[in-house]
Order: sequence, then structure tokens, then C-alpha cells
Amino acid sequence: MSEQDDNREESLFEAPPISEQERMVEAILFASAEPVSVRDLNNRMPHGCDAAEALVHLRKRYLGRGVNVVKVGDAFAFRTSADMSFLMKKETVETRKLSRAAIETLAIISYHQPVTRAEIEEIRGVSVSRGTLDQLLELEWIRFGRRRMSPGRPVTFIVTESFLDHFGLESARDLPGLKELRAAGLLDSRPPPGTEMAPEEGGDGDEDQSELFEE
Amino acid sequence: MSEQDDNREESLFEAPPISEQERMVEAILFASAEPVSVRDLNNRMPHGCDAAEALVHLRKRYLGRGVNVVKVGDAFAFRTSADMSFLMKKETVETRKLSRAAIETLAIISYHQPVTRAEIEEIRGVSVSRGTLDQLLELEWIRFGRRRMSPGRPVTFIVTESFLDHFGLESARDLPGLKELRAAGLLDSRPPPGTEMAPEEGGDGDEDQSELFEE
Amino acid sequence: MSSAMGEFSEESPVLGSDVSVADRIAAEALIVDVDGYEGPLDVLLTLSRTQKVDLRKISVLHLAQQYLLFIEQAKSLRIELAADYLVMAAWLTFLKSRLLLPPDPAEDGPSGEELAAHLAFQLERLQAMREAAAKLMARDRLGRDIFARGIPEHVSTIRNVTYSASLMDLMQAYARLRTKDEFRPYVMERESVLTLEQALERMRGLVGYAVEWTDISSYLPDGWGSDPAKRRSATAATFAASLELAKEGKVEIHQSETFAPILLRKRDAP
Repeated sequence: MSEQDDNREESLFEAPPISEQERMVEAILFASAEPVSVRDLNNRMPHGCDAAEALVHLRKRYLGRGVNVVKVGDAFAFRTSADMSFLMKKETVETRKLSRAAIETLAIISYHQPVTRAEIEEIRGVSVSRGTLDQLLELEWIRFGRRRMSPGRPVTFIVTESFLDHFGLESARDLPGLKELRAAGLLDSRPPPGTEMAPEEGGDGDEDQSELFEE
Repeated sequence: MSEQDDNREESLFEAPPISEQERMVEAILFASAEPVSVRDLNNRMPHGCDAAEALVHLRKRYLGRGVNVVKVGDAFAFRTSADMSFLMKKETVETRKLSRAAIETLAIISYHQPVTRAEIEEIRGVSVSRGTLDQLLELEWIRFGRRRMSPGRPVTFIVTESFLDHFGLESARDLPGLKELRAAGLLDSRPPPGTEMAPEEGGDGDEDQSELFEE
Repeated sequence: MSSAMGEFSEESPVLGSDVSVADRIAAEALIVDVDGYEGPLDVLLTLSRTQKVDLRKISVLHLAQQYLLFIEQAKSLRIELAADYLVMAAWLTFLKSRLLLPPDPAEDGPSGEELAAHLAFQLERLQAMREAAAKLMARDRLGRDIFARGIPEHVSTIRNVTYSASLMDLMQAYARLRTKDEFRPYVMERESVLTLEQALERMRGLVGYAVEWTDISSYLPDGWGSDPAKRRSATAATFAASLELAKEGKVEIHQSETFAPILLRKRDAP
């Protein structure tokens, strides 16, 4: 209080009423691209103003509002209230089908785990892109297993708990075997002889180059 | 009101109290540098909210404060109060000075919109350089409007929401002196004598300024 | 009408030997600045100010006269004039004659008064637009007088991409892969493919002992009989090798009926 009295004595003009000072602090904090310190506030406001006091009023005014005056280091800024953060996010849910490359790679890993990238490639007959493995890793359906004790000590891939969860399996051993697949008719879906080579191959070649996720 | 009741019936959850809705609108508007439309507000707020009603309360709350809720077209934004501009030297962004041609062209577009390039030239008595229009388009103060249904289907220009935002206008109807200009007949499209058969005549002149912001 | 001319020569800032120094300076400024004009209409508007009247009551005849003198001055000072200034001069000369001469009933088109009124309207409209532009630019402007939030908080879009894949997709994919294997004679997985060359080499070494009719399936290499893919490849290669040997006259082949075992025995050299 005494400091303010001093200021008032020094000043040729009377300082604006505190309600006006509060408005000034409000406008400055709002428009500034960075948090503003009390010192900077005082420098920018007319002589005789007491930014610290104006801030006390302003902070009180914004208590419980959708935005609050927060202290950042020794500076102040407006921030949206924490309980409003849900409004600052727009959630969009997109469901996409896994690409053929990804589902095949996943199938191979689940049936052959632990399996190296080279082995996956051998089974698929085409190379496996980094993106495909990354996607499966990101989905947390596969993870790295132990390294093979073979030359080069290649890393292996295994399926995860969330993979089992997602596909409703107790363990990877529950996956139906070839015999069961055949019994279920899944292995009989062969294209007629003579037609299977050309289109299959062609399609594969294309996919191979891009290995894009299907939109 | 009945519509709101309908909404409430449809909704599984009750809408938050209006004071909460006000806080939400406050948070969303505060967080954005750009005006936010009522529609966007409603989309972002929980189901059953009435952003328009919350806005009425919020605007009242900020009357006379250092920042105010302003209307820009169909959207709303927080802006510092004009009487605080003296504090804002630091925030001022030096903008490229507009040429006299650009300023006049902008004024003609805003008062005569939708207006064709030929009409702008007719009013100014000189040709409008491509650069002038480009500059205004780049500033996003004008944009292309509908084509005229006259021969050659010339493109028209209209002002944008950023234009309104920049000049602090709620709508193009609030342009300074618009009424007087219209009353004085200075916004009529009056073809030179001897060219009464000009296709533009008739309805078009009256429609000027009313087609605003129709998409 | 003639009085307008007289009035003009007294007041004109652009012409006359008896004009004041200030007027002369003003006139020269006008001319030297011709590049600064935004076209003929702008010049006319500037000239009209010397009349100090409401634009609606302006003497267009007087104005036309001023403009034509302005053009002459500019020409005498060898200032390059854009074509539209000259077009306006020609049009104003025409307008002047229409205004001065009594209307010719035989002539079509708008009267001098109509043309003059339109020119006055154009000037008034341009003036109005200039004033409006000034008012517009003088408004409290965003980024100069009024400010937006300095630290906008961006709305983060959280894209939740869920990938759909069912157990069936997984099994079908696996089945597809395995099925493809069985049908891929071109497959480069060498260990499950027995080439004709390999089979032939093996057969050449063995047929010497085939005195009795022997099922060619017994010639499959060890370990190639159980895996269907390998068995198929080995059988095909062995059969092809047998045909090759038969062609060479080294073996005989016999099959008693369709799908019966294919038998082979050594053929004695002729």
C-alpha cells in the first residue's frame, strides 16, 4: 500500500481506477503471444498503475470461468480451464481395413511365431515393408521377441496379448491349424487351375510396391 | 424453445446447465484466434447444448470488459476492446501498406458486392490491375462470388468474413454510411446513357448487397 | 453558356497568363503528378474541387473545359499521356459540343444533358467510394487497434484409427498364403522344388539298377515324399526325367491303366 502511495506522489497524473487497470491487464494478457510478467505489465500500463493488484482482481474474476488466469513462471497468461480440455479435442474415429500385406504378415507371425522378417518374406514370397511391420507394432498386435541365435542374430516377431484379446484367442496355439482350415473350407477356395497364376501374381506385384494401407 | 425441448427429449443425457454451457463457449472462443460459428460451437459442445443462448449470456458478461465478444458474420470471437488499443503497440503487426488502388477497389467491392471487375473499372474510371485483386484475394478480404448470368458469365467479387473481422463489422450491412449511399442512389448500377439495353440492368442492382455471404 | 467559359478562364488553375503564382504551382503540381492520377475520372474529380460546389450541381461544361486544358498543358509539357486520358478528352470535346449546340432533332442518342448528368453521377459515386474507403480504413482494425487471442489454443484432432480385422480375415489370409504355396511351381523356395535337372541326374545314377519294373514314385529323393508340396514337385520332376530317359532309349515305361502306378525299368542297350 505504501508503495502505491509513493507512486501516486511521483505521478503527475492520477492512476486510472483499479477497475480500469483490471481491464488493461485483461486486454494485455489476452492479446499477448506470451505470458506477461508483472513488471512488463507495469511498463506497458500508464504510470501509477499497480498491475499486481489488478491481477489479484482479475484472477478472482476468472475463478471458475471457462478460462482462468494462470501463473507461468513469474508471468501470467490466460488458459482454458482444465475441465474444458475435452472441448479442445476433436476425436474422430475411423475404421479401416488392414491391408492385405498387413493381414498376411500378421497371419504368418501368429502361425509361425517367433518368426524373423526373412522368414515372413519367404512365406509370403514378397518382401515385407517396414511400414507394414511398424503398423502392426503400433497396433500392438505384434512385438519383438528374442533374437535368433543364428548368424546375424535376427530379431523375431511374436504376437501380443492385445492381439489375442482382439481376435478372441486364449493363446496363439488356439489358432486353427491347416487341417482345420481345410475342413472349414478355407483351403478349398482355390481359384480354378490356370487362372490362379496370372491375376494373383499381378495383384501381388502391385501391392508389393506400395504396401499401402487400404483406406 | 420448442426445438430445444425436442432436443432434450431426443437426448439420452440432459444438457449441462446454461452456466456450464456459457463456460464452454467462453473456453472455445478464448482458445481460438479465429471467429467460431454457432454451428461449430454446437458441434463441439455436448449434445443438447444451445450455444446461441449461452452466447447471449456470455456477451452480456463481457460488456465493458477489456476483452469483448464480437460478432463476425455468423461467428463469434473474443477481441480486445477498442479503447485498449493504446496498450497494444507491442502486439501490432506491421502490415503491408495497401495501395490507393487496392483500398478503393476494396471499398467498391464491399459496398457494391457482388461486383464484377468491369463494374469496378467503370466506377474507378481506370482498369483494375491483376495485382490489386490478387493482393486483396491474398489477404483473404475478398473472394470470388457467383458468376453473373449476363453474357460472358463474368465472375463477381464479394468480401469475406476475414474482411469483416479485420474491420470490426458484424456484417457487410454495417459498412459505414451504407444506408446514406444507398439512399443517394450511389450504389445503383446506372449504365451510361445510350446503353440502357445493357444486360445488367434490372434485378441485379437491387440484389446488390443482399446476396451477401450466400454460399 | 459563354459565361461559363469566361468564368473558367478567370478561375482556372491550369491556364491563363494572369493566374496567381499559387494557382500556377497548383496547376503544375497537377500536371507533373499526372502519373499519380488514377485515370481521367480521377483528374476530373480533382478538377471539380476547384468549383467548390456539391458534385450534383457541378458545371460539367466547365469541367470539360478544364480537363481539355489540362490535357493541352500536359501535351505542351511533353508529358506522356495514357490513351484513356485522350479518349476522355475526345469524349469531353464531343460532350462540350452537345452541350453548347442546340439539340439536333435528327440526331439519335442521349442528349448532352443526359451525358453530363451521368458524368456528374460517376464523379459523385467515385467521390463517395473514396470517402467510404477512408472511413473503412479508419475503423478500429484487427491487428492494429483490436486484437485476437495471442496464444490461441489449437484444437487437437485426435484421429482414432481402428483397424478392423477379424479372426476369419486372419485365417483366410493364412490359408491363402498356404494355398498359394501349393500352386506355385515358379516359387523360388528352392528346398521344396526338385528341378528336372536334379531329377535327371539322380535317375541316371539309379536306372542302371532297375532291372525289374519299379514304380517311379520310389525314385523320389529321400525326404521328398511326406511334404505334399515337395512330393508334388519331386514326382513331376521324376516323371519328366523318366520321359527324358525313355526318349534317350535308356528306360522303358509302362502303365497298365489310367491312374495305375507308372512303372519303369532299365532297357538294355541295343
